[in-house]
Amino acid sequence: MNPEQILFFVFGLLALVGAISVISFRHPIYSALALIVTFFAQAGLFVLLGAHFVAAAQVIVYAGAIMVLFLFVIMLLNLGRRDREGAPTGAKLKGIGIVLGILFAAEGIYIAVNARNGTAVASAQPAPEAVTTYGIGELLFSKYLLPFEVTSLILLAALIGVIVLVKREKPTDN
Amino acid sequence: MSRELIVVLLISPLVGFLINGLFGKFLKGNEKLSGGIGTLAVLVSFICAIVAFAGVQGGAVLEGDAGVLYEWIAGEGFTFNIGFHVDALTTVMLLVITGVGFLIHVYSIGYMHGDAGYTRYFAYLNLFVFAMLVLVLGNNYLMMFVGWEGVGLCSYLLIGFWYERQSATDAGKKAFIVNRIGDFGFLLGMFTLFAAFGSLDFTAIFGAAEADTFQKVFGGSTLVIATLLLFVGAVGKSAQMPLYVWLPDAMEGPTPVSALIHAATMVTAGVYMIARSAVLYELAHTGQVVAWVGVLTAFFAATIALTQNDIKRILAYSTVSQLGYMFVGVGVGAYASGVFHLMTHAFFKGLMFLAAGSVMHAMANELDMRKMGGLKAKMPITHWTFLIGALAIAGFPFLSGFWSKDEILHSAWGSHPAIYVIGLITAFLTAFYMFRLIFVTFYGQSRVASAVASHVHESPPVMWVPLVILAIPSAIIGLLLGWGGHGSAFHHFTESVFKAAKEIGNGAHGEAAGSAVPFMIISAIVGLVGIGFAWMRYSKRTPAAQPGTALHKLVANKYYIDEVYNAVFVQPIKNVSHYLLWRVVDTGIIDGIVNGVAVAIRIIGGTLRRLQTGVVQAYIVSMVVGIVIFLAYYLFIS
Amino acid sequence: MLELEYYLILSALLFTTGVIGVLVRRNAIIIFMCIELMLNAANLAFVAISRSLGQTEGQVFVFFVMTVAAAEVAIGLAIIVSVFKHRQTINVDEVNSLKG
Amino acid sequence: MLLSIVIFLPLLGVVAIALLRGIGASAVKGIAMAVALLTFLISLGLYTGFDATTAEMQFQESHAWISGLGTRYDIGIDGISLWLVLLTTFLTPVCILAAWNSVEKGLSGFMMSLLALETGMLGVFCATDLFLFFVFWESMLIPMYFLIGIWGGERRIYATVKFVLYTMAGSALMLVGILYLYFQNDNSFALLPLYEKAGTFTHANLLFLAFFIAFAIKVPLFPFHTWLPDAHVEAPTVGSVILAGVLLKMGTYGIVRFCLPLFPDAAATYTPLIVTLAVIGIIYGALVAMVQPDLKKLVAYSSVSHLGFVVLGLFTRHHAGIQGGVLQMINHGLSTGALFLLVGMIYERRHSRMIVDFGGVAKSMPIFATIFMITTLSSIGLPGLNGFVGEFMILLGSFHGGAFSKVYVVLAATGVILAAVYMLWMFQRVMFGTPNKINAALPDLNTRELVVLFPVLLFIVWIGVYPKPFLSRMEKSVNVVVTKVQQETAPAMGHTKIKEVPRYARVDINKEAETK
Repeated sequence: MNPEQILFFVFGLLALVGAISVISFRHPIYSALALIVTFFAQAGLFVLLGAHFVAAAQVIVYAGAIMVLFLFVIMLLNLGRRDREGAPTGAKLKGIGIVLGILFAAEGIYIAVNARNGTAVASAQPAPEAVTTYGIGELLFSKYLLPFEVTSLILLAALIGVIVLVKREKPTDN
Repeated sequence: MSRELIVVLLISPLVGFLINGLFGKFLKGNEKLSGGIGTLAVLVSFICAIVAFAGVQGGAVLEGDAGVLYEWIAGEGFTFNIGFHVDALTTVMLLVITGVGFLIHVYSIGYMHGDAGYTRYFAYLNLFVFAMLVLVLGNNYLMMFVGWEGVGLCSYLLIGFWYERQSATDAGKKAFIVNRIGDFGFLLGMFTLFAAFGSLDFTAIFGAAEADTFQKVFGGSTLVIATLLLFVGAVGKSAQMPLYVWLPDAMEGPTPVSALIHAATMVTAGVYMIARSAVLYELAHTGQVVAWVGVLTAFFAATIALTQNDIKRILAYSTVSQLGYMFVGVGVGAYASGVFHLMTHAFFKGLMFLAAGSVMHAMANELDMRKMGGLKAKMPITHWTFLIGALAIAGFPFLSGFWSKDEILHSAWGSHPAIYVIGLITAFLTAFYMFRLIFVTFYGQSRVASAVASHVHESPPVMWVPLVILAIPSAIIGLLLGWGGHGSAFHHFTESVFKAAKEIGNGAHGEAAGSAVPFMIISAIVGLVGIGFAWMRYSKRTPAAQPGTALHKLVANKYYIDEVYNAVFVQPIKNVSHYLLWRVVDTGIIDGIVNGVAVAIRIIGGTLRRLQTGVVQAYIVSMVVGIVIFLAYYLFIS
Repeated sequence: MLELEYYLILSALLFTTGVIGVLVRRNAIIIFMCIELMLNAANLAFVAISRSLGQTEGQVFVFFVMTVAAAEVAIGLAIIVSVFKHRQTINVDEVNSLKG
Repeated sequence: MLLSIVIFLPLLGVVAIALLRGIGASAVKGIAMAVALLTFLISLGLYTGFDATTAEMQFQESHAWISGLGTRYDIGIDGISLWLVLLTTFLTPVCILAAWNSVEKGLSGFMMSLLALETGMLGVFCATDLFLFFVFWESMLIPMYFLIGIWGGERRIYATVKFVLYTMAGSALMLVGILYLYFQNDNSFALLPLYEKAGTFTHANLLFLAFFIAFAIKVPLFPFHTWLPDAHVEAPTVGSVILAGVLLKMGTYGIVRFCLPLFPDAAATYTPLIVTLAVIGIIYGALVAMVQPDLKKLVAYSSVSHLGFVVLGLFTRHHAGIQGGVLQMINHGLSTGALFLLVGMIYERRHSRMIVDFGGVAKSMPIFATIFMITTLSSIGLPGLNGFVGEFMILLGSFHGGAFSKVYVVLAATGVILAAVYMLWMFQRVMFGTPNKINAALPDLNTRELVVLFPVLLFIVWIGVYPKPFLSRMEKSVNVVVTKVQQETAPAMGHTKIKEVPRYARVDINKEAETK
């Protein structure tokens, strides 16, 4: 086993354990912390794949911004025990969830294993060099300029949406 | 003869109608003006008719393209014009319509005095004259149909003139609907003719029908069907069996209307139509049917007339009966005689109706003759004129009815002796019931209610003058025009019209056998015997208040024909429409299916809606199940 | 470099974990976290395949996904806050106004 | 350009009313009336500029519209649509004037609906592109939906939903038909090229049915008629007038514009069935009308009967029949429109439509009674008024040229009798007799109402006495339809040629006469 493989298994295991923890912990705070672990592990995987920019973004946007948002909200609501942990999941629903999950995972793995059969991936030559931030930037501002700009609109819309949603309703004049 | 003359003749009553109809509001209360306008309008037509008559006598006939006024309905393969056809037959009709019409207008000025609908009355009356003129002036069947329906409308309006009376409006509606049944036949007859000839013009159809080519292509059956269908129209309009039921009821209208429309003019339209289509009837040999229907109606109606006590109803049944005679005339090929009887009948029956109106006027609208009697003294002019009319219809020698009826009977003998015999019996019945009417009304003891008795008086001059004027032709016109039977002045005048038909028909009807004189003598005797019987029975005695025997009761109730029609046609149709068609078929079945579809969709929706639990996770579960199945299908099966 | 399949299998497992979380948990915030998990799993697949194909596009899309995820989280959490204000709960099975 | 102006001017009125909110009721009425009148006046330009000697589409306009869909803004009129366009532009101002005082709530909405409806209807009659036609066809449902649903009677919601859903069910079929035609028309919705391909379509029978059922519902042909009485009874007066006057004509117009010329063989195949339904409709409608206790329902069922005549005429596939059918569309629009106007006027006074509540109205309202009589007679088909001309031509056409049994014609002609029965009976019960206290106090028509009715009466009499201007303009267009229909069916219907014999016979007679 070369170091790359070792690192993959370490990060991969970390991500999976984190993910399972997210759905297993009762308290949302723990779930959130577990999620951060997963995000960091994924960032490591991105580095392994040579996607340094994405890895950095992952840490900054997900582990940084988004998770802080989650934590804020959890604390803001300061839920009571029942609300905090949610009503105990019915055994039936849990059973259904796990059975469906297994089926789903099986299909996903099947797709993954057969990913190379008769697809573009099969014939492609793996590129050893890492993708540079420069390369991503070039694409974003040339070929994907319009989607890029539209993204800003989405963010704007989200911004306005949030303000409207959480705004305190003014008492009506009459 | 110029087309313009005919236009003036035709338009004049229309103008009268429009003035009285549109501006009646402003004329209200001014009876002299609206009555005067209405009467004047018909007078103008009458003068034009005389001019036209003189023209036709001079040989100037308006027909074919010369008479076309404008194209009415036209398209690829069909053209129907508004156009005139004026020949001897037309002018006879014109003179009767405008002449008798004028007198009745004059009479109406007095008769309708004080009525709330005075203006409306004259408007309708003028419209009627206009429609009747359209009927006889048209140069094609379609235009005849226009007039045909037009007079039906006016008849409807005038019968129901006093619209606040339920019985009057019922009678009007009945008249219109029964007439429509006839018109339905007329309409189909026109279609048959058009399908065969590609035209509805008289000249085109008669010309083509005579030609050998047509006979070869179509044979006789088309014509048989067409003429019989047209005859259905005539049966409706001229109140023959089995569609006569509307005419007695039509007496609900003002009496001058009965005189003009239901005696002198409109009801004779059927006779005119058959006389006009003589060629077709000869070619199709359907005259026999016409004659039989006519003679049976004549007899049937006469029997009913025997038992009635209402003066106007007796006259109405008598009209039905006399119309039957006319159909016998045109049916057996004696077209000129049929039309001649039409003309004499217009005079004497119009006269009698007006005289009856005069009686009503005096008797405060009493019509039951059992409550009269002895009126001769108080109303001498009415009595004498009525008597002349009655003598004329009874076939008293040398009065007008004698000549015309005798010609018909004479011709009927040549066609089928049975028709002659029945016709002769009817003549006897006619004389009997007419003089029953005369004796009971004008002779014997007065049975007038004391309250009314003091008011009984002779009518004003505006009413009795028309009576006297009408009495003159009723008495003498037969002598003037009918002398000499088939060689008379009238026959001579109309000869050109019926020449073609006569030529075709010569083979069919044997020329009236032998001399006319024996027939005249027999007719005269029969008539006199009838009068004699009536004198014996009714000159002294009052008629029985209640019908005696079962037969008498049956006849007095008009054979229950109205009741039968009501039970067999009217009520079932009403009930089927209401309960079966509307309630069951329409609301129940058809709309039930429509609403049923809606209800079914609602039920399905209601069931499916339960799936919408509102719990997000239930949706997610179903979504994931869907994804799993879809992926499984995509990956492993396809 | 490792085979592409390893990354894809890992991505599938992470995704499935997210799905199971959404299915079985009732706390809206945790459901949201699971959605983030799924998005991340997809990102992983994007980057892996991008690497395998030697194309940059995959990473560009990850960038877009992240933006959308950020917007979505902001809106989603705002909704949760406002639902909580009205109903005093964030249990999804208690929020069923859309019941048909 | 003229045609587009006519179509969209009312829409401009809608915009104007919408923008000038809060200008007061009389101003709204004024604007609506002005726009409707102007539209009518401009549409007269179509009449004067119309060339009666050709069957080509006139006033054609063609602009690119949605090129990706293969649909264009193609409009034009021929002798058939000309009259329906004029009928629409004529009836709309009449309706606005009729509704002058009767709208109590949401006046501007009412007027906007009415004007929008006008644009929709005009578009239907002018479109020569299937897609455009369909867009107009559907768009006209919306204002009508509001007219019935907001300003209607008690059960208005039921009625309006039934009306819209029923029509939509038919339109859905038609849409399928239109799309299938599109693929057989080189991916184009253009109508005129379709005419060239007439008779060559695959699955023509199904296509014919897809179109025909949509139109039959609209007409409405028995047994698709049950939405009509409900809609009429619940609709406000003006809604009924437009519904009877124009909307129903869209069905018959569709038949003559699409069903007959595009699928002549299919039309021939289904003629026996359709004619049977038409004749059943004539008699059935009349019988059911006879026993209705509600004036509006009676008139509604009489529409079923009258439109049975129109369908019968169209499916004679013969000159007189189709021409009569088209003319009868106009006639029915005028006389039934007038009847609804009259019923509305008396309803405003008496607040009842039940026949039993009336009686003796002729006494208190003589002018009303007179106009009602004339309209009734027009509806009955009295010669000299418009109804007769149409009915006569239809019956003549079916008897003479119809490729079906004469029995149908005989049965249809009984409708003439039945019409007299139900109309006159109704008239008697409403108008005649002695009025009770309430009826005796009813005021007669006022000037505004007379102004509403007079133009309609004018045309009723005009068409009855001198229909030539109407017939001559539609003749060429009808001939083209007939040629298309007969061309395809000539081998099967050999006897349509035999009908020509009489005229040859007459020629022979003339020749004989000459030789003599």
